[in-house]
Amino acid sequence: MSARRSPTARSGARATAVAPPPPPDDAAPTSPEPEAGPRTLTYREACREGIRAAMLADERVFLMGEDVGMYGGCFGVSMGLLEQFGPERIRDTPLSESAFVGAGIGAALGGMRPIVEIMTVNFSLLALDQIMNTAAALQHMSGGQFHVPLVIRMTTGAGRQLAAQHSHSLEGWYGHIPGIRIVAPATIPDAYGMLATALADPDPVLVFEHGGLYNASGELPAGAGAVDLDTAAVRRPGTDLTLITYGGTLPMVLEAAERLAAAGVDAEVLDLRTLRPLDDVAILGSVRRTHRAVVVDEGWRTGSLSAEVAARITEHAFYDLDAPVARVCSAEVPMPYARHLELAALPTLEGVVAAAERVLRGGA
Amino acid sequence: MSARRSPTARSGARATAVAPPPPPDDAAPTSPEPEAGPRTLTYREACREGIRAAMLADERVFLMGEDVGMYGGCFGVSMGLLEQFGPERIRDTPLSESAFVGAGIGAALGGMRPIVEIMTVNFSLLALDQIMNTAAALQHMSGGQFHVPLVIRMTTGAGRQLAAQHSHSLEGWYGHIPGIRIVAPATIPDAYGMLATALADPDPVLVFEHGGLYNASGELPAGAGAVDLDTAAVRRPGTDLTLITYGGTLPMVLEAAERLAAAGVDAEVLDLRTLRPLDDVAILGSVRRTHRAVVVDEGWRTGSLSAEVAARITEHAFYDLDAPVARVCSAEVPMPYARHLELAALPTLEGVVAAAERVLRGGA
Amino acid sequence: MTADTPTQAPASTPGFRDGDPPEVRLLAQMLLVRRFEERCVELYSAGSIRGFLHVYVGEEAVATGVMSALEPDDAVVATYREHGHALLKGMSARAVMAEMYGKVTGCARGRGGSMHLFEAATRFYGGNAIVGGGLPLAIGLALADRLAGRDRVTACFFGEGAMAEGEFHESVNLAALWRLPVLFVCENNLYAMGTALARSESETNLAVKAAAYELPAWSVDGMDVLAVAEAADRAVQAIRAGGGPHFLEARTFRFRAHSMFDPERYREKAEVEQWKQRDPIELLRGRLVGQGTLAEADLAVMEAEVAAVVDDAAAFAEESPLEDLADLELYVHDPASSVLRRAPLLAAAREGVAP
Amino acid sequence: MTADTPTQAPASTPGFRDGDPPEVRLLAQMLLVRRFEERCVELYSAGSIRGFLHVYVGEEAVATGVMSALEPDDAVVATYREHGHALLKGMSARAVMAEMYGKVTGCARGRGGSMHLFEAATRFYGGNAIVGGGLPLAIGLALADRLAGRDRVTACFFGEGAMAEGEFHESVNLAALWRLPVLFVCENNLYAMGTALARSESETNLAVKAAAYELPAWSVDGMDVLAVAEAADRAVQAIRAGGGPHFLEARTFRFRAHSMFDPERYREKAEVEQWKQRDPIELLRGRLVGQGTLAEADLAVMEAEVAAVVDDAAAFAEESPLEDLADLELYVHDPASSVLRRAPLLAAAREGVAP
Ligand SMILES: Cc1ncc(C[n+]2csc(CCOP(=O)(O)OP(=O)(O)O)c2C)c(N)n1
Ligand SMILES: Cc1ncc(C[n+]2csc(CCOP(=O)(O)OP(=O)(O)O)c2C)c(N)n1
Ligand SMILES: [Mg+2]
Ligand SMILES: [Mg+2]
Repeated sequence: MSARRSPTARSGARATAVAPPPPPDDAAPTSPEPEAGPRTLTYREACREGIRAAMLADERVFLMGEDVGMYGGCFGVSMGLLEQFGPERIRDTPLSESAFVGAGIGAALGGMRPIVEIMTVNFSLLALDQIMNTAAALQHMSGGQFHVPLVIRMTTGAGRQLAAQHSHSLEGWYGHIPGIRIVAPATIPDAYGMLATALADPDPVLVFEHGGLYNASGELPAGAGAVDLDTAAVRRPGTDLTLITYGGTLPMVLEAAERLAAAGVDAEVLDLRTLRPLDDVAILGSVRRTHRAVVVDEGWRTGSLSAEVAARITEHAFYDLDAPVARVCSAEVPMPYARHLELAALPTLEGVVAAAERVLRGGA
Repeated sequence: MSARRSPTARSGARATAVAPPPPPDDAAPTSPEPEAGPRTLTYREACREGIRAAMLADERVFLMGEDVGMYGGCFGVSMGLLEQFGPERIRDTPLSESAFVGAGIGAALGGMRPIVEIMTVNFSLLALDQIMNTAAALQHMSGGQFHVPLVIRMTTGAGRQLAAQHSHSLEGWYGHIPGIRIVAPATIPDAYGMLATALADPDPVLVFEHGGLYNASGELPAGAGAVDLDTAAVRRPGTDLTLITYGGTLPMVLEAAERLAAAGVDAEVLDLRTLRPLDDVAILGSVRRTHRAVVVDEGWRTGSLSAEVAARITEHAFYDLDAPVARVCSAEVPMPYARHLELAALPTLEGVVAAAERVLRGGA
Repeated sequence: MTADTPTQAPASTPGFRDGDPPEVRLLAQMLLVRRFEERCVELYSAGSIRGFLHVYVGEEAVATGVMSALEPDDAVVATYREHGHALLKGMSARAVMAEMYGKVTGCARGRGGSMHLFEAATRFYGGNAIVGGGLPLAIGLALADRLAGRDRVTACFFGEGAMAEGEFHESVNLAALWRLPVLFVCENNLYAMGTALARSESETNLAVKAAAYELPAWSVDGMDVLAVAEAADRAVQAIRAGGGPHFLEARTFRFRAHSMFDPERYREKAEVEQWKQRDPIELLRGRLVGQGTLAEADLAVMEAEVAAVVDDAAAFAEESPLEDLADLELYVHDPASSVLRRAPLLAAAREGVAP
Repeated sequence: MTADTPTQAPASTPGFRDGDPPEVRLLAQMLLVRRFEERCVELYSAGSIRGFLHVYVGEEAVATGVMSALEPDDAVVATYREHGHALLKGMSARAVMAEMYGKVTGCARGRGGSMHLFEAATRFYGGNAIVGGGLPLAIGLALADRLAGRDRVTACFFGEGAMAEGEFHESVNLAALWRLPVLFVCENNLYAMGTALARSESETNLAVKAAAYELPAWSVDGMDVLAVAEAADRAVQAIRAGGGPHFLEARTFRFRAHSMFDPERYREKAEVEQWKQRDPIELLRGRLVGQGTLAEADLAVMEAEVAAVVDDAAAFAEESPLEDLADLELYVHDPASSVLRRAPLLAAAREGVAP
């Protein structure tokens, strides 16, 4: 994937990040057009087309999870796939997160390439034993004999007034676990292309789709396909400071960069894309040039991914820094329902701009 | 609790941190002597006497978990308590981590003061839904109506060749969750006294006991009792740099400080004691004096508690720092069984000394 | 532990007069739930309610019947489809509606919304949006009663979909093993979102499934509120007499979509229509009118009184203020917690200034 | 996917000659497991084995009988009490013993130890130290076979304690719902650590409990290897014929402590002694000698051959080298993963030097 690609779907995505979740009205299955020219898709459609392409390309691939079939996916991502691929490969499960995630691990061991969907990251806590104690550890525990080429997709993030049991952003937290890869597509090409790469990965990959992005739309270039998962992407080059983010907050951070540009500050925007392992080449490379950084993520501040990014930058580029690394995160509260409280709990454009200004003055 | 108390049981604890787990041979129930003079106890006994004292003091307190009764606790902590308090208050549960942790939450809501034991932190993943989605969130979700005065105790840490499903140190990771308090006793008085404070806390408290400390012994002063959970403790004052740690690694870090002292370096050792919320007064106060810090914890490095501590120090004391904050953590591998591999994966005395030396030279 | 929200103790039921036969009260209660839910749907479309909204239309007989067997001091644990349960437990329509508006006068000060209604005063313990997540809580509440020697029952409601979750299995086993005073009520509406029962359970006879935990378990027509009330009463009496936990499956149906974003592709319109023939409110109304217990005029009065309560709730919610933004971080820790007391000190340390 | 450990394909059984009646093989296999376990205990006391060690003494008939019904291409998922299962599935005593010594020649290169034995070549999927954690895995292996149209069975072993875990419930339901080719084998040794069955399950008849998932479930005398073998054979044939999952409870007993740190305060010595009267090895030995199938001399040869295998394994383990410390971080990611390829680049970036 080329760095410095132009951002897709900025304002569109941001607009929906705070709007109520839409009915999945884009229900009609679209037939894949792998050879078609560039086309405009929603993030939801890009996820779906990624799944469709992967299923067409490899018959070991199947999708499994609650309501992925008859219902079309709780956020409409898999709408139409059951009709195309049938119930063996688009497999509805009972409400049993631990068992069907574990079954995904077993099926991967048995030679398949399962895509397991967990409706939202909050429910994934029910499957965490299987994820950490088995999927992530099995290869090492078995001395390299068993690999788990499993992909787990889940929705993350707030902004839709779903309150404290449906809204958290735990993808950064998952980044603590050795043995898995964590990715967070923020653009249409990534939503489409990361899945293929994840499926090709011999190890477990967790894909986090931000619920606020599903309705964002943007262009999928002609010939789009698998994207590399190793590198972060500079979504906006700049020289004065680096704004580091990923996933759901990318559109807002890009907007903050424009706001800063209007004030004469040239901010670089780095989309981490892969949260584990972090692309230290890109992170440190950028900060060594700009000498200042703000990390933005939707997780709770303490123990967030931002803490790790800030700690790494400080460890390895201390003498390049003109200011401490600043963090913009969510307030440390279980996400409230009321819209004004939820918005106040989340990172904001104003908060990012203010942090950038503080950092430019040498503060954090 | 007074800061600068002298360290207890250093070398004893360290010696056992790498030895195999001992048979709980201290089985005979000792009667509590709250008015007795100072006495020497193991960490295991201190935990037990803490439970006993709490149960005697408040009949709402009960202990619940797998094999806490007839078996005496998987690490022998509760040996003898069943005989003293009977099966209603020392309550053996089936293997059902999610249900009995959730039952602890419900019992707390119902006016009791439950102590729930989870055998090791790895198994707590099975109960994480209840811990994060209910215990931590309920008060906020209910607009302040419902409080969960629940204490969950679990064993953490490696060093006993128990391999990848019994050895991880996830207490720092738990520190990400708003709404709970996390404590990690490292000394005999803390092992004894933190429980009473935790039970008095109106919110859920997770107590992490490092498995390698159970056989350590030290003195419980006359009149020992509840200890405050708000403050970190300076276990060794010093001026040249701050070594920050907690729990199982404290004895080793104290030894590293002695090693450094022999080389003319006067290190301060700060025992965090409470991992959430962190005592920024103590952390920043110390670092603003010493200008250098090394954080030592047994968690995996990426996304560890050390990352948070390092990020905070940098954010708030950047201009006081003479070097970047260094971290000494576990290697990012599921904990291996073989002793030489396990030791290589864990933070070591040499590693701490080397990190201190690097920091003194201005590196990380 | 009482919230400072405008909660009344067990509200009088609109449309019911002291002296009316108890069936009238059941009808009035079901009607209140129905009309309240219908209003919620309207208000959702109008944008006054947001997030996920799950209504109970068609299933009213279940909670109404079960609640009629409970005492005020008994506890209730429910799901995200719990507006009716909250009202029936005695929470005010105002507090519930204001919660869905996200107002500070809501029963959770706007922090919970539709899926997270709570009230300490009426012992309504939620409102849980994790399927199966409420069951362990119910076990614990009952355990506390047992340990404290209190003669109370905890009723725990969940959908048939929850019976596939591990938390169901662990909780029912614990309750049966320890003979705890819990009434498990499975609201079997045949679908878990889009998943029909037969596609989620190998054993679709849920009472048989539950009986494998060695507790009394039976099924009841969940459209017949009198049958539900009778069954619940029998169970609650047995529980209170020390008979340990009981399991009741109520066979019912949701007449509307799972939530507001459900195109209902997974079931036939005809199936829905067929079930609507057994509308629990119509069934009871027909019976009472047929028996001459109620006249059409009484029904009109009842409708009017119910409408007034719903109108009042909506108006109250509409006019209520929002929580002060400065209070966002309240209720993460108890006000009495030293965590809060120390917060300014820690903040000052971070700023590097004296507190 | 094959490890470079010294694994032989299904090993010949010491003490068994081609042409011997099949019961002799079962006896020899049980004896191998028994003597191997006894050696492990000795080696633990000597400090050569560390961590947690759980032995299978007394329960040998269960795995031996079940495994006799499996084909080499069938899969096995077991628990932390799995040395016997590993040997019976065809793993070499050398590779298993070396693993417990933490040596690089161990089946998991010393990374797993006693609780985490694995072998791809023999389709032995562990070794799982999370009680109940192996069940979902077994479901998935069977699902893969089904999707790929392969005619294989997955046998999943677990203790009766695991039946209280939610993962049991979810997994058995999935298997039954999807009619997957899984043989569930509950090794009911009456205790989960110190917890007697009646203190952990409200329904102590485990086959009844399992039957609630609508799958064929029955109990068998777990001390009688022939009964186990016959039952397992029946189940495996039915599974292979498309009959969906089956559940077998084997009633057995562990003669020794749960692990090496168990003072056994929770059971009477008399109970243990009584069960020892039904030692599965003695039962079969008595029968074979009584029938004249085996002579005492044959038994001595068998003991000697078994001892030689165990001696050889211990000697091999003793002499084997340790994994190179530099290889600590291997096998966290697949060698083919770009994560590994990029690691030096990332390290160079951190150092601020050109890679
Ligand atoms: C653990 C968990 N998994 C998935 C969901 C998403 N979800 C919400 S409601 C629901 C269906 C539940 O069905 P059922 O238990 O039958 O209750 P009903 O909605 O029919 O009343 C699902 C899958 C959730 N909230 N929690
Ligand atoms: C999830 C989990 N909880 C607790 C433990 C600790 N533990 C290990 S073995 C065991 C007893 C299991 O008993 P059972 O399933 O009957 O198997 P057995 O040991 O009798 O063969 C326990 C509680 C664990 N390993 N995993
Ligand atoms: Mg349902
Ligand atoms: Mg057992």
